[in-house]
Amino acid sequence: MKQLKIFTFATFLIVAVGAIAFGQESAPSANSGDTAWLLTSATLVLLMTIPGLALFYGGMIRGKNVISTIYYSVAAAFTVSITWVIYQYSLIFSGDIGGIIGNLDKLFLRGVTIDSVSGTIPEYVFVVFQMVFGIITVALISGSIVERMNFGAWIIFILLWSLLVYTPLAHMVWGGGYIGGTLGALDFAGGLVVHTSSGITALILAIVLGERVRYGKDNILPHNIVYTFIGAALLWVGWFGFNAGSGLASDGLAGNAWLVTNTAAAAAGISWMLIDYIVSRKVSLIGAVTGVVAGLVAITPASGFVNIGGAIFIGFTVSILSYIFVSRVKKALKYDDSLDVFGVHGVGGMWGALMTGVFADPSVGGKAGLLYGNPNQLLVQAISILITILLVVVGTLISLFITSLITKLRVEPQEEVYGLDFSLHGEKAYEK
Amino acid sequence: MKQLKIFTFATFLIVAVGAIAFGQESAPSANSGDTAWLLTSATLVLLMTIPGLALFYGGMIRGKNVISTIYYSVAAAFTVSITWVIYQYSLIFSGDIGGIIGNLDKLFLRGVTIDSVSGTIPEYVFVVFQMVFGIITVALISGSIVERMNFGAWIIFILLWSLLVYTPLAHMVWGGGYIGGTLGALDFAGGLVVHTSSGITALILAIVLGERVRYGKDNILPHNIVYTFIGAALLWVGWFGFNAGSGLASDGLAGNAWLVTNTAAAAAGISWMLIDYIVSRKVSLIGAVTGVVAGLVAITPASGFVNIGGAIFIGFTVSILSYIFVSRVKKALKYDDSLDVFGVHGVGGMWGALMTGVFADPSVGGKAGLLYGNPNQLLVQAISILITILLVVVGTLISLFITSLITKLRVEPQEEVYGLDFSLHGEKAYEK
Amino acid sequence: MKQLKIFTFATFLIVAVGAIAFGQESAPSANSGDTAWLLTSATLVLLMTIPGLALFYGGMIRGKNVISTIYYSVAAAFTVSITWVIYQYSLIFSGDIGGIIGNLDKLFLRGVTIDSVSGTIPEYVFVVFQMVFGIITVALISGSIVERMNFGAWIIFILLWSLLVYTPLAHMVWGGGYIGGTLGALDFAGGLVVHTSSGITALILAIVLGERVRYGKDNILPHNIVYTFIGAALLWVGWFGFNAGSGLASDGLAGNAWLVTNTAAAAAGISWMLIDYIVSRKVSLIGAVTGVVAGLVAITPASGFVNIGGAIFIGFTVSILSYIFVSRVKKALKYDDSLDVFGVHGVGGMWGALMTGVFADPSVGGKAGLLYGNPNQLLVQAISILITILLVVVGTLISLFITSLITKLRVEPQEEVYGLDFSLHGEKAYEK
Amino acid sequence: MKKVEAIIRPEKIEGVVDGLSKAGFNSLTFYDVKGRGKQGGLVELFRGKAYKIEFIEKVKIEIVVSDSDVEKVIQIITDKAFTGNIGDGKIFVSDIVEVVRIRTKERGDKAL
Amino acid sequence: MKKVEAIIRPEKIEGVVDGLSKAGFNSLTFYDVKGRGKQGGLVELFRGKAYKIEFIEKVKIEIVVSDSDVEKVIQIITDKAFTGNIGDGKIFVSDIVEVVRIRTKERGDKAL
Amino acid sequence: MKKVEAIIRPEKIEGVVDGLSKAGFNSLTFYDVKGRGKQGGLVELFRGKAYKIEFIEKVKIEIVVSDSDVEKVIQIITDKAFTGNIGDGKIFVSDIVEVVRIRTKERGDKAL
Ligand SMILES: Nc1ncnc2c1ncn2[C@@H]1O[C@H](COP(=O)(O)OP(=O)(O)O)[C@@H](O)[C@H]1O
Ligand SMILES: Nc1ncnc2c1ncn2[C@@H]1O[C@H](COP(=O)(O)OP(=O)(O)O)[C@@H](O)[C@H]1O
Ligand SMILES: Nc1ncnc2c1ncn2[C@@H]1O[C@H](COP(=O)(O)OP(=O)(O)O)[C@@H](O)[C@H]1O
Repeated sequence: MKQLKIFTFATFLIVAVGAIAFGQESAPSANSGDTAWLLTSATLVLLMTIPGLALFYGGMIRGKNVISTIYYSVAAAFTVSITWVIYQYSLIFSGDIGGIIGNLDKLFLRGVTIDSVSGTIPEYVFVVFQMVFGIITVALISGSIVERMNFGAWIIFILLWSLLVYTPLAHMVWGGGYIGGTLGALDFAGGLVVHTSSGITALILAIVLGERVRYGKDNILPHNIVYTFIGAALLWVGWFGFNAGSGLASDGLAGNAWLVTNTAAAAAGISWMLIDYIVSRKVSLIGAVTGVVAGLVAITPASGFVNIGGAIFIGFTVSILSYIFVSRVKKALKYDDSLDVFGVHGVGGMWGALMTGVFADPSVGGKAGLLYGNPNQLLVQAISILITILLVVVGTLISLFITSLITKLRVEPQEEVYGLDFSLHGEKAYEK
Repeated sequence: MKQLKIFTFATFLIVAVGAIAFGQESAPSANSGDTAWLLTSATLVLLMTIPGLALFYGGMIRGKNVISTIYYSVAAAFTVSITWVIYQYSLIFSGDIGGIIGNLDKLFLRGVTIDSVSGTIPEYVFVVFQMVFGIITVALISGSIVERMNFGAWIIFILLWSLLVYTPLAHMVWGGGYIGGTLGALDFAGGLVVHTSSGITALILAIVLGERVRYGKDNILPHNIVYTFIGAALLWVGWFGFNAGSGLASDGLAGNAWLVTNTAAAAAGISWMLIDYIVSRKVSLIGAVTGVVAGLVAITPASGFVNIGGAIFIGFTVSILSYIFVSRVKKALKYDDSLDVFGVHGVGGMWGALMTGVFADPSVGGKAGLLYGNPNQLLVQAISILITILLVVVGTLISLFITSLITKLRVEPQEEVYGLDFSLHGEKAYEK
Repeated sequence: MKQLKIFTFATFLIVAVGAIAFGQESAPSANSGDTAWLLTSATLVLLMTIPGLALFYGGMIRGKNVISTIYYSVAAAFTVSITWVIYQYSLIFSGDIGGIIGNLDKLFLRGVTIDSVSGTIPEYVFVVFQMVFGIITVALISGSIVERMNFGAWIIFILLWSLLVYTPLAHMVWGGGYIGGTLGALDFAGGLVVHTSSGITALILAIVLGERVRYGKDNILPHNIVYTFIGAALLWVGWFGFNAGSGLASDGLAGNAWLVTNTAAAAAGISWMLIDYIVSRKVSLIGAVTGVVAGLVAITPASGFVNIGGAIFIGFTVSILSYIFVSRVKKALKYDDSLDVFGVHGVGGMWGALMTGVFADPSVGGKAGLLYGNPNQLLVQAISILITILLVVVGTLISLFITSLITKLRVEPQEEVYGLDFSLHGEKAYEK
Repeated sequence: MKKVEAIIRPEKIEGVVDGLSKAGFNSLTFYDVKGRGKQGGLVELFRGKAYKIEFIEKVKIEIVVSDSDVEKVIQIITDKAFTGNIGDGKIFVSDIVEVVRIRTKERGDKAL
Repeated sequence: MKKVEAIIRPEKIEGVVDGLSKAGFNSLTFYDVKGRGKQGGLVELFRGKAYKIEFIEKVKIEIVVSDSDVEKVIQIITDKAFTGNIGDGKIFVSDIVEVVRIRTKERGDKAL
Repeated sequence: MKKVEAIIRPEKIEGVVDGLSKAGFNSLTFYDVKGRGKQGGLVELFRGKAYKIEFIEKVKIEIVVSDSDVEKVIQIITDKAFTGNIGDGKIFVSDIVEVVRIRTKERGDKAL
C-alpha cells in the first residue's frame, strides 16, 4: 500500500510537472511555431516596402526622380518605426475610448516585456507585425505625388496622417474599436486600413498638389521596368506575410490565406493581360504586374474568409475595375495620380472589402457573406467603407492644411525640371 | 483509501486530458513549427521564380528582350497558379491510376479544408508548397527559347506541358506513382521532376524553334550581369526552401538539407571558377553563378539523402560536366539553347539523380546508395532517369505539335530584330 | 484494490510514455518552432551577403568594377562555405583549448547527425546559422579594397584571415572561450566578432594597399544608387535573422531583438538625415542608408540586452560618430577605405559593444549595464574591444604578409584604369 | 546646305523641337553630350563629401537645312532655348557638301 | 578629305560595317542618336494609355575618307542600310581640313 | 573658326581636359562613341566562350576655336592623349562658318 501510495504520488508529480511544463509551452506562453511564422511575416512585410514598393514606384518614374521616389518610402519606414513604439501602438492596441481610439497606457511600450503574450505569440512580435503595416500604408500614398512633392512636407504630412488617420482607423478596425468591433466589419489584412485609406489619401493629394510640369505634354514613361518588376515580385512574395500572417498563427487558416492570395494575384494578372490584349494586341509587363498588385489588394480583406472560388472571382474582376479607373477615369477627370494609387489600391481595397461581404465562407473563417446566406454582411462592409472614406478625407485634409502652414507642399517648377534627385537630395542615381 | 482513489483518478484525468491535448498538438492536427517552415519555404520557392529566375535569365539576354524574358516566367506563375488549384493538384496527389496519374477527386481542391492535414502540416500548406515547384519548372524551360518564342505559343505550350508532362511525372515520383512508389527511385526535391524535365524540354524546344536571327554572327552578350547576379543569388537563397522544405518538416533533416545544398552550391561555384581560370586566366561572374546553379540543381534530388562528403563531390563534378556541355557540346551540335537550360538543369538534374544512387547515406535519409552497399539504388536511379526522358520527350512533342496547330511558334524575323519587348509587349524596358 | 493497482499502473504508463514523448519533443530533441525560425534566420543572413552586401557595395563603385566588387562577396560565400564544414565549425564550437580556440573533434562535422541537438535546435541548423556569420564578416571587409585588390590575393587572404582571426575570435566570444566565457563580455549577435573585426581589418587593408589610382583627383561617385539602396534594404531586412535569430529560439527575446534592431536602424537613419540636412540642406539617400547600416551594426551586440530606449540612443548617436569618421577623419588621415567599412562597421561595432555595457537591461536579457547599476560591465566591454583589436591587428598582418609572399596584393595600374571587370573577369557588366 | 549644331539645356529640347516643327523644320537628329563652358559645375554629395561635377549634361541638336533657312533656324533655337543664365549653350554652323536620302538615293536639297 | 556621316537604323549597323570593312574601310566611329524625319513615331503603352514616341533611335556612323573614296562609301552605305521604308536615314558629307593620328602625329591622308 | 574633333581613349579624358583648361581652352563638349581603327578588338567571355568585341569605346571631344588656336589645341591633345599604342585615336579639323551664343546672341569669335 505504501508502495502504491508512493507510486501514485510519483505519478502525480510527473504529471503535474509535465502539465506545467506543457502548459508553459502551449497555453499561457507563446507558441514557438506561431511565433516563427509571425517573425517571418513581419520581415516579409517590411521587405514589401523596403525595397519592394520603393522599386515598384522607382522604376515607373523618370530617372531624375528615382532617389526621391525611393526616399519617400524610406522616410515612411523611418518615421513610423519611431512613432509606432512611442505612441501609435498604444493608441491603437491599448484599451478603447469611444470606439475610436486607444489610450496611452503603453506609451513607449510601457509594460510590454519579453514575457508578454498576445494570443499565442509574444507581444513584441505582435508589436512589430502591426508596425510594418503602419509603414507600408504610408509608403503606398507616395505613388500619387512622386516627382513633385516637397520632401520636408512629405515628412510632416505623414507624421500627421499616421496620427490622425492611420491610428484611429487601425484602432477602429483591428484594435477593438467601432468598425471591427461594434459594427462587425471584416477586414482580415487591411483592405480598409491599408488600401482604401492610402488610395483615398493619394487621390486627395494628387488633386491638391496638381499635375506635374508638362504632364500630358511630354511622354512621362517608366525609366526602368525591370525595377518595377522586381518591386512587384517582392510585393507578391511579401504579401504572403501580409495576408497569411494576419491570422497571427501558423495553421490551416494561414495556409488558406497564402493560397487565396496567390490565386487572386494570378487571376488578376491574367485578367489585366487579357484586357491589354483585347485593347491593343500587346500584353505589357507593367499591365501584368499592375493586375497582380490589384489582385493582391482586393484579396487582402478577404484572405481569411473566402475560398479559392471567391479568390478567382475577386482577382478577375478587380483588374477590370482598376483598368477602367487607371486608363479612362483618370484621363477624364484629369487628376495626376501619377502611379495610380487610387486606381489600384483605393478601388481594389474597396472592391475587396465589399466582395468579402459576398464571398465570406463560414467554413474558412467562421463568417458568412451574402452567398452563404448573410446579406447583412455586405451592408456592414459597405458602411465600413463609407466610415473609412469619411475618416480619411477629414484626417487627410487636416494633415495637409497643417503641413501647408509649416512648409510648401511642392518643389519649385525649376527643381522639378532638374529632377528632385539633384534638387533635393544632391545625388544622381546613375553615373556612366 | 478513498483519498487515494480520488488522488489516482485526478491524476488519471490530468494525464488523459494532457494526452489528448498533447495529441491534438502533435499527431492528428498540424505542427505549428513544421507549418511555419513550410509556409516560409513555399514563399522562398516563389521568390526563386519571381523575381529570381526572371532576373537570372533577364540579365543574360539583350536589352531589347528583357521584358519578354521576364514575362515568360510571369506567365508560368500566372497559369500554373490557376491550373494547379483546378486540376493539377488533384491529378498529382489524389489517388493513383495505374501508377501514372492521380484522379479528379480533388478538382477545385474539393474536400480540402483548413483542418485537412497532410503529414504534420495543413493540407493547404502542402498544396501551395507543391504548387510553387510546378511554377518554377515551367519557368525554367523558357531559358532556351528567349528572344524568339511567340508569347501566345508559350502560354498554350506551358498549359499543355504542365498537364501532359509535369502532372504525370510529379505523380509518378512524388504522388505515389510508379517511379517513386513501385520502382523506389529517390528524388528528394526534384532532380527528375523539376530539372531533368525542364532541361530535356528546353533542348527539344531549342532544336524545334531553331537559332536566333544572326546567332553566331553578332555578339549576343548579357545586357546586365548585375541582374543575373541578383537572380542567381535569389535562386541560391530560395533553394533552401526548395530543398530544406522538401522533408515537409522543421527538423534535423531540414538542417542537413540546408547544409548540403549550400555546400554543393559553393563547391560547384569554386569548380567552375577554377575551370574558368585554367581555360582563360580570367574568372567570370557569370561562370561562378552558373556553377552555383548547376551545383544547386545537382544536389536537389540528393539533399535529403547525402552527407557533406557527397555534397562536395556532387558539386565539384557537376560544374565540369555542365561546362563541357555549355561550352563544347552546344557549339559542336549547333543548337541554340540560349541560356543553357539543358547544359545546366538537364545535365545537372540527371547527374544529381544518378549520384544520389551512389552517395545516399542511410544515416541521413534512411536510404543507402552504392557507397553504402546498395548498388541496386544506382540502377534504380538510372532507370528512373530513362523513364523521365521518355515521358518528357513524348509529352513535349505532343504539346508542341498541338501548339503549332493553334498559333505560330516563333515571332517574325523583323519582330525579333526590333526586339520582342517592343514588338509583342509595346514597351521599352529602359528610358533615358 | 487490484483494480486500483492496474488503474494506477495504467496511469503511470500513460504518464511515462507521455513524458518521454513530450521530452523528445521539447527537451532532448529539437523544438520545431525554434528550428523553423533559425532555418529562416540562416537564410536571411545569407541573403544579406548574397545579394545584399554585394549590391550595397556594387552600386557605390564605378561601373567598370561592379563585377569585381560583387565577386569579392561571392568568393567569401564560396570559401567559407567549404572551410566552415571542414575545420572552422570544429575549431570554434568543439571543446576549448586555453580559452582561445576549439579542437578538431568535429573536423568535417564528424559526429554531427540529423539527431544531434544544440539547445532546442538541431545541430545542423546551428552549424548553418553560425556559418552565414562567418561568410558575411569576410565579405564586409571587401568594402575597403574595392576597385584595386587582386582577386587571387583576396581569396588567399580571406582563407588565412578566416582561420587566424575569425575562428579564434568567434570561439573566444561565442564558443566558450575567454571573452564571452571567462571575461563575461556581451556580444549578442556580433558587434565584436563581425563588425569590429571586419572594420579594423578593412582599415589595415586600406592602408597597406594604398589609395586608388587618381583617388581624390577624379570624382569617384556611385554608379548606381538604386543597387546600393536594394542592398541596404536587404541588409536591413536580413538583419532580423542576424539579430533576432541570435537567441537561437523563436520567443519573446527574438521579438525584442527584432524590434530594437528596427528601432536603432530607423533612429540612425533619421540621425544621418538630419546631419545631412544641417550640413548641406540636402538629404542624400546614400546618407540615409549609411545611417541605417550604422544603426544596425551598433545594435548588433546589444540587441539581446537592451530595450527600445537604449536602441533609440544607440541608433541616434552612432550616425554622428560614423559621419565624423566617414567625412572628416578619413579625409584628414588620407586613407582610402573606399566604402567606409571602418567608419561604419568598425566604429559602429565598437560603439555598440560599449553601449551594451551601458544600456543592458536585466529585464530583457538578464544582464545589467551601467545604467542598471553594473558599471563593471562597461569595463568588461571595453576590455573585450581591446582584445578584439589586438587579435585582429596581429592576425590580419600575418595573413597579409603570407598572402604577399604568394601573389601581388594589387592589380597593375593599367588594369585598374581599364576596370577590374574587364581586366580580371573578362566581362563587362552592361551592354547597350 | 548647312548643318546647324546647337548645344542646349536638356530641359529645353521639347520646346526647341516644337518650335522648329511649327516652322516646318521637322527633320532633325539629337543626342546627349556633356560640356563645359562659362557655366560653373554642380555639386553632388557622397557621404558628407561634396564632389564638384565639372561637366554638365547638355543635348546637341543637329539639323541640316538649305542655306536660306539657316537664319530662321538660328532664330528659333536662340528663342526657345533661352533662359538668360549662363549655360544656355551655343550654336555652330558648318557647310555640308552633299546630302543623300538612303531610301530614294535623292541628293542635295531635295534630300533634306 | 571628307567626313561622311550616315544616320541609319540601329539594326543595320552590323551590315553596314561589314560592307565597309570588305571594301577596305575599316576605320570608323559611331554612336547612338535619336531623330525625327518623315518617319512617324512609334507607340508605347503604359497602363492602358498609348504614348507616341516621336523620336526614333538611330545610329550615326562617321567615317573620314579621302575625297576619292566618298562615292564608294556612299554607295556601300545606301546599299546596306536600305529597306525602302520611310526611316532609312540620310547621309551628310562635309569637308575635313586636317587629320592627325595621335599615336604617330602623322597628318592628312596618311593619317586616315 | 574651326572645330577640332578628337577621338581618344576614355581614360585620357581627364588629362586632356586638364591640359586644355590650363592653356585657357575651357569650353568644350564631349560624348561617348564606339570606334574601330587599327586597334584590334577585345575579348569578352560568356560561359566558356570568347566573344570578340570589335568596337572599342572611345570619347569624342569637340572644341570650337578660332583659326589661330587650332595648332595649339592639336598640340595639347596629341600630347595628353598619347600612349604610343595602337588605339590612341585621331583628330579631325573642320570649318565652322558661324557661332552663336544663345544667352547673348553674340556671333563669331566673340561667342567662343
Ligand atoms: N568652344 C566650344 N566648343 C565646344 N563646345 C562648347 C564651346 N563653348 C561652349 N560649348 C558647349 O556649350 C555649353 C554651354 O556653354 P556655356 O559657356 O556654359 O554657356 P553660355 O554660352 O551661356 O556661357 C557647354 O557646356 C559646352 O557643351
Ligand atoms: N535634315 C536633317 N537634319 C538632321 N537629321 C536628319 C535630317 N533629315 C533626316 N535626319 C535623320 O535621319 C533619320 C531618318 O530620316 P527619315 O526622314 O525618317 O527617313 P527617310 O529619309 O527614309 O524619309 C531621322 O530620324 C533623323 O535622325
Ligand atoms: N577614318 C576614320 N573615320 C572615323 N573614325 C576614325 C577613323 N580612323 C580612326 N577613327 C576613330 O579613332 C579610333 C582610334 O583609331 P585607331 O586606328 O585604333 O588608332 P591609331 O590611330 O592609334 O591606330 C577608332 O576607334 C575610331 O573611333
